[in-house]
Amino acid sequence: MTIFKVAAVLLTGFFVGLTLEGIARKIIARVQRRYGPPWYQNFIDVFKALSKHGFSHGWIFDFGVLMALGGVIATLSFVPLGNLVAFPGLDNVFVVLYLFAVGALGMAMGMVGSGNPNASIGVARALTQMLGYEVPYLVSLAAIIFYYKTSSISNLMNLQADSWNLFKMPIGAAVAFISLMGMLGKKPFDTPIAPAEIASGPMVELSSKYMGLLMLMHTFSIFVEISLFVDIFLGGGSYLVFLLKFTVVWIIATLISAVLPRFRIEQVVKFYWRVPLGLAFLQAFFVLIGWVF
Amino acid sequence: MIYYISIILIGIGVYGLLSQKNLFKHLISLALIDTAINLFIVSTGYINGKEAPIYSEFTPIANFVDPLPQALVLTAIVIGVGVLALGAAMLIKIKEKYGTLNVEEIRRGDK
Amino acid sequence: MISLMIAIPLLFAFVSIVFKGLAKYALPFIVLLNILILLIASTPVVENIGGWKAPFGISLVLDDASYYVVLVVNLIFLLLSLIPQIIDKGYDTIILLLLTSTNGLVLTGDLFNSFVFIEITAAAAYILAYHRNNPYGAFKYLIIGGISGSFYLLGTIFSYVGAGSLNMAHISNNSFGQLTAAIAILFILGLGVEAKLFPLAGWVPDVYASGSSLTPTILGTAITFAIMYLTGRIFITVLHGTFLDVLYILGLLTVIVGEVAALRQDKLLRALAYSSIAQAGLVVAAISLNNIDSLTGAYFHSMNDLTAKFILFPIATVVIKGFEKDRLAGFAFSVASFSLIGFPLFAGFRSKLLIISSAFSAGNYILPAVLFFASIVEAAYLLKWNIKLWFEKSDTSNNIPWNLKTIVLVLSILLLIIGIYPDLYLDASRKIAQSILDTQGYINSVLGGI
Amino acid sequence: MSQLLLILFIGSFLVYLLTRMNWIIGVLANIGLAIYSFYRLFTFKVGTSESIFSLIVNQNGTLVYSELSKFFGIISLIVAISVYFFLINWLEKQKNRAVFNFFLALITASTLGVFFSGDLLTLYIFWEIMLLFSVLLVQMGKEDSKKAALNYLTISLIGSYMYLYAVFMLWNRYGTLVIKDIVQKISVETSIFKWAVLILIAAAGIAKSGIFPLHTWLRTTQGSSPDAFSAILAGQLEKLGAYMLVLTVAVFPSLKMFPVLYGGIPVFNYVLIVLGMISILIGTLMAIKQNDMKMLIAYSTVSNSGYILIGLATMDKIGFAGGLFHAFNHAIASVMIFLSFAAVIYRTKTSKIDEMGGLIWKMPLTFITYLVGIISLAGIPPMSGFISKWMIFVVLVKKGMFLTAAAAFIGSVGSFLYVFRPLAGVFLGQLKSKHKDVKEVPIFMLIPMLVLVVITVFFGVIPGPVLNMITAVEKELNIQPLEHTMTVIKSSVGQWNTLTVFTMFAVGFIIAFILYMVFPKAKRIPLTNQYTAGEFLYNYDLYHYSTRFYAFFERLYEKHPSVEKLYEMFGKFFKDIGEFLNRWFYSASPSAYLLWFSIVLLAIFWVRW
Amino acid sequence: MRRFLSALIALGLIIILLEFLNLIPDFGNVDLSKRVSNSFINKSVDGNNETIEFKKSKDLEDGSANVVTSIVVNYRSFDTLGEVTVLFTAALGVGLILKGLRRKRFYREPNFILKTANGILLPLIFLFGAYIFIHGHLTPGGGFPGGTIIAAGILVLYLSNEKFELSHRAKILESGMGTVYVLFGLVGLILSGIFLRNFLPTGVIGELFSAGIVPLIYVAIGFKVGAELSNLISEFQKEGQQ
Repeated sequence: MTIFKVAAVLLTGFFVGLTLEGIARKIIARVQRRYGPPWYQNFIDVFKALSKHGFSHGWIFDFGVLMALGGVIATLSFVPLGNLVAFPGLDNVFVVLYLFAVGALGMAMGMVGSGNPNASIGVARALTQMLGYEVPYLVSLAAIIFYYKTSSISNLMNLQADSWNLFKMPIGAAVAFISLMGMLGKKPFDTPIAPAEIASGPMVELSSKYMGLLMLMHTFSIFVEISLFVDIFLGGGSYLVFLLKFTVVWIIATLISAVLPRFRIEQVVKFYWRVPLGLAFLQAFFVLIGWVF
Repeated sequence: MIYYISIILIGIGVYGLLSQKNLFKHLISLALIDTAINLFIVSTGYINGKEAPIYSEFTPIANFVDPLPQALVLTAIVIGVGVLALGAAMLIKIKEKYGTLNVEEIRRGDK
Repeated sequence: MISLMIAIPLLFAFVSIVFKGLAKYALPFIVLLNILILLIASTPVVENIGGWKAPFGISLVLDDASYYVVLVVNLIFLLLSLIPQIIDKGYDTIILLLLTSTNGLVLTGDLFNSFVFIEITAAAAYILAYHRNNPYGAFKYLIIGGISGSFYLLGTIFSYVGAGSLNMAHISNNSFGQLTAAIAILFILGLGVEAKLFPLAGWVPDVYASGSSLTPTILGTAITFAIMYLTGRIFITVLHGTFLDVLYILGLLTVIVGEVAALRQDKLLRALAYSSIAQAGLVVAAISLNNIDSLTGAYFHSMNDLTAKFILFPIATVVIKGFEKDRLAGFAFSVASFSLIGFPLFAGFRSKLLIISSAFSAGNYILPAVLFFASIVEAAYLLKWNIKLWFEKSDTSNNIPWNLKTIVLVLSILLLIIGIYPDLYLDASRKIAQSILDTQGYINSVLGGI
Repeated sequence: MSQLLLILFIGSFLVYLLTRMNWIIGVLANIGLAIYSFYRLFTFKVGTSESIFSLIVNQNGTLVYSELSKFFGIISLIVAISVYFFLINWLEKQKNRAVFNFFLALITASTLGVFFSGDLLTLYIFWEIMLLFSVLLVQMGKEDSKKAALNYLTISLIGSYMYLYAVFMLWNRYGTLVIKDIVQKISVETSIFKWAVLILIAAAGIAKSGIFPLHTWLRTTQGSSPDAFSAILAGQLEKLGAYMLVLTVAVFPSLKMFPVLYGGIPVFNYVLIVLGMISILIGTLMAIKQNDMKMLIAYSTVSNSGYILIGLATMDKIGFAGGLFHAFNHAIASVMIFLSFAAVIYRTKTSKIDEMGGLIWKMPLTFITYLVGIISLAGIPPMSGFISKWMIFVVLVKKGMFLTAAAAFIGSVGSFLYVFRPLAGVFLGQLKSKHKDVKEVPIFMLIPMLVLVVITVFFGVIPGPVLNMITAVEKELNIQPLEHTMTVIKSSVGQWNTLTVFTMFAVGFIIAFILYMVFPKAKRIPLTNQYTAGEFLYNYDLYHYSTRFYAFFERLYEKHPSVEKLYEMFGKFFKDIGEFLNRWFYSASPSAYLLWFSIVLLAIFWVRW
Repeated sequence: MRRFLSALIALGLIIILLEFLNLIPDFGNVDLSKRVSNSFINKSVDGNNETIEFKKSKDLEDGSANVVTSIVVNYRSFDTLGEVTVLFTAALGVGLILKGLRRKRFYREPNFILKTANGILLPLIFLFGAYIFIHGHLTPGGGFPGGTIIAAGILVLYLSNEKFELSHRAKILESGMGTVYVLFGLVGLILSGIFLRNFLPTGVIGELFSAGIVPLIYVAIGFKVGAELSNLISEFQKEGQQ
């Protein structure tokens, strides 16, 4: 049974993720008064990349990509999609968040292993940015876990049947959303990729199936990140409701990123540690004294 | 009275040691302090109206001042002499080694 | 009989002027004779010189305290006599005189007599200080030593005026109000210079670090130990603990100052000289706590210190570059310095432990803290020197004579043994402490029927 | 136990002699001793106590074998055995081999002695022996290791003398030094006395495990000590600090002794938690800055010790277990990391990150060791390091300690940053031309590293055995034991299964691997063949980004207050005072001597007349 | 400034010592009966209760008419032995310190008057010195002043004669006399088991041949001090090579 559920989760991630990415491209294009590619463009991209003969920079390059994809797949399988929960009770928030780091580490390792300094710079920026957004995010999550006395995502989701956390703890939700923007690597937090500065950063040496696998990994990552937000702050719901909420969050994030310029990397850290972290502490304080709506 | 004199002498000796820069003067001040203390010791044994503690034809019966401090002072004097002699010998050597007896010049020479 | 311990070395000192070189060869035998006398003597013995009974004449007192102190002093001289290389020509008579005066210093029961012996010691020490053409340092020592001697004399006279006698037991038996305070002040000044108390003892580094191995080896061990004994005897037995608090503060200051000053030194001998100062300060501070455990600890520590210093000073003067060639000497050096720092299993740890525990049980929380501070600083610079001498590259190293090497090795093994089985030193120091504290017993044994 | 210790101490002399004859035999003898004692650890019965001689009269020293000593003994022996194996090849290039080996054996012996000690003074004795010989080992490293050793010595001594001070305070008050008795008596103590004692005892642990404010020795000491010894230092000796912290917070029942504050944590432990927080922040931020890889991991030790301390100080069943488990993980992980560094330095003769690069192509197995080590150190599943971090996070969140949790999160995410720096700078990227001929290290250096890799992964997947030991310790210390099975760790706020996580990771990896195999094969091109926007590369050494890896981030805290500088200032201050004293009191003229003489006279008179 | 401070400190010292003076009896108002000297004067340490009369009292515990001498050489003879040792040490030390230096010469004839007067006075000086130390137990003076007077004679000799060098025998004398002193003590030890015991009969107080070993020791001291001081004088005539 678990196997099927995991498969369902992964397939959802694949299809919904790629579709929504295509839609996002379309939306951005419309905001920028362009026509934009079709919604299925990303499927084409992935399969095209996967089918090409490419270049490898040695085994660590290959291994990094595999580790990245494997890590993210593992992470995704723990994320409850609405009532589609592969591992009920074992879907611990911290486990998911840190398992997620395996993928990031694998990607970073593989990309730096390519020997291109742009990749190294990109990874360094990505890690720094992570230091920025993770802390407020984790603190706001900590407040929620403290409030509900559980760290299982599905339990958290079920416990907000009466009212979403978005309304119970609006500040925490805002913080989590800002952090989500950083996680997604969307503007204004797309410093690690910054195509104009460091030639797409980590991805600079990628070609062919490596590119394809990394695109898959990227899609899954996005799926994990947004799913977490939806589960924890928007109350999850049934599978379809979940996908609806997911789409809404995704589109809002896309719209926001479409109109904003890019931060410099130290500005990112400064911003996250100043505003969202402060707000997260405020939220935690409210939770401590019982000011939860 | 003699107490005061000896104490003032000690003070002078200390003053000399503190204010002078010549090592020979230090040695002399030391001798001064020694002497002052010897004076003090002797004077602690004095008793009004009594005589030197020697049985003689003039003083056949004991009516003496305290003889012990006098004996002690004898010892102290000799010890003082010994130290003084050593100090003087060292001064000769200092003069030979540094060419001066001035403290400040010696300290400069040491560096 | 015990007067022989003073008379025989003195006799040989006189004779050795005529028969040159006699002193050097006679020294071990004289010391052995002294030790023999000690072995057949039973405590307490009071010998009235010239047959004049106690408060009138001069008495030599061999109670438990002076017994062990004299024993230690003579053993040190015995060791010294076995390394005649470090005694230059002509200085052998000085060593004999030093032996005489140190024995006298410890044995005497008379204040003025102790002054005389201090002066002999001091005169010999001035000459030793001069040893390697160090006239300025020696002269400075002479001036401050002379002044302190004067104050000691003044203190003696004041006690005579107060008590009407110069006998320590007699003085101790009398009480004379505020005059005691005056006497105590004078004695602090008089003994402080020899006991290396801050800020009275500026002479120490210049004298110890003159480059002679003889000077610090003998001054830093036997003489220091005798002076520590005298400090305890005068301030505790005779003056009943008056002004020990002043001594305590001075002792603590000395510890801190000595260690801090040692930290800065870039010459090993000078650093060791400061360490000697600091240890003396520690011993004085422990003595001033005036209870059996702290006194035991103080004398125990003093013994450990002098054992270590007997290893450190000769090696430090002979070895300049490193232990590459002479690992055994290096071993001894390291053991001695570890003991000095107070690492466990070395002798110094036991005594420091004892001092600390006695301080705590006396409700004193400052001495241990200062002691720890001192140990940290001491560890820093002594280990620095150890590392430097062991591990830094060195081209040349002086050869250490075999007898010196043997002695330092034996002593270092002794330090290790004491670290595990301290009874050898501990019993001695406990007896010293008991006897120093036992004022009434001292008075009774000296004054007898009176 | 006394028998084992005796064998170890005598054996270490034997090791010395054997090493003088033939160093390989010496190392083997050392390994033999360590393995023998490892075996003996399991044969001892928990709870037995023996009395041995003591340094205080009328007082027997006691050795007690407890679950705690077993746990820490096992950690330290695993570390010791793996490092000794490593020495079989590594020692070849070291001077003074016999002494090196001898000291190592003594350190292991005295470390076990510390864990076995049943009274405070025996503990101190073994502690000081360990300290002395570790100082002597530290200074056998690079040129500046002499200074580092003194730095280490000074700070350790500050800690251990504070401890000794406390020991005597207890001895004076209770007349006993046996930990069990003291614990009984101090539990009912009401005065400020217990505060002083516990803070002083904690100081030893703080100094040893490198917690703020006594962490400054770690950078220089680990940076310059002999490379293999750095592993011992991190894995074995710093865990002594952790042991001491356990002693402070748990063996002395802080829950009973102090009023309980917010979150059910005794007020005393809050002090420690604050120190732990500061350590995490300092360790993380400073580690990010380091260019020397050993110094970098040294700072990471500061940070991880902070975690251990926080975990222990919460005194919660899961937090305490997390602290203990983190001690275990950090020991193993840091040994792996330091051994891989030692291997790298063995071949390249440098520890500067920006002087290396691309070594993965030459030393792949070393790289794997490092990789697994950092994954565990940074707390990323599926290695065991994550389990302990998870436990600590859970307890902090459960108790609502958000500030501490934020510090822990910063440390955790920050550790991704700093562990990645050597990874990228040393192992990945462009191979330096001067390292073209570097080879993988010899087999005996690889064996312990790979064994440790296996251990880490194994306990990451099946932490049960370790957790069993930890729960035994918790039971012994009257803390509620952690609920767990072989692979499932439970807490009141949720559980997780290590095996599931690992399986899913494996599944994901296999899926990725299948995809990888299914799609067309890629052509292997050299690293020098790069996307360079059409430019021709002429110097690949420059084409490697490792100098000031996080320059943009470091800029944020360039001007930070530094405790190290403060201590240096103190040191200089003392030296200046020494110079002053020397000038004015000891090398002065006769007049000055008399001046001080008179001043003393005047002072005494003025004060006391 | 330095002088002012020095004066201030010296003043402080004087004040302290003056303060100490308050604690002791006024000058000249000493109660002798409380001091041990009372027994020295009455020679009653061993329990003699009779009053002593000059030239009459016989076989006292100590036979010297000069009470100071009786203290110096009998009651506290051990101090004196030490004192002699200090002087001996000093002479030895001066010898060691100034070793290798040669006698200073001015290369000119000393004053004629000095030379002539020297020839007349020298025997008298020596004779006077000898008188002083032989009568040490009867009159003021003793071994130390006597020895010093003899040494003064040697000084005169040095001043008047550029080429004069003290014989090595002076050293032998010095050492021999010291030995004699110690031997006296040892003889006492052998005869009566007490070091420095007066083992000769004390005779009638006030007579030349009285007081047992006291005059003998004083003679030895006289020679010894004379030789030592002479040695010192001769050492101080030296100077570095020019």
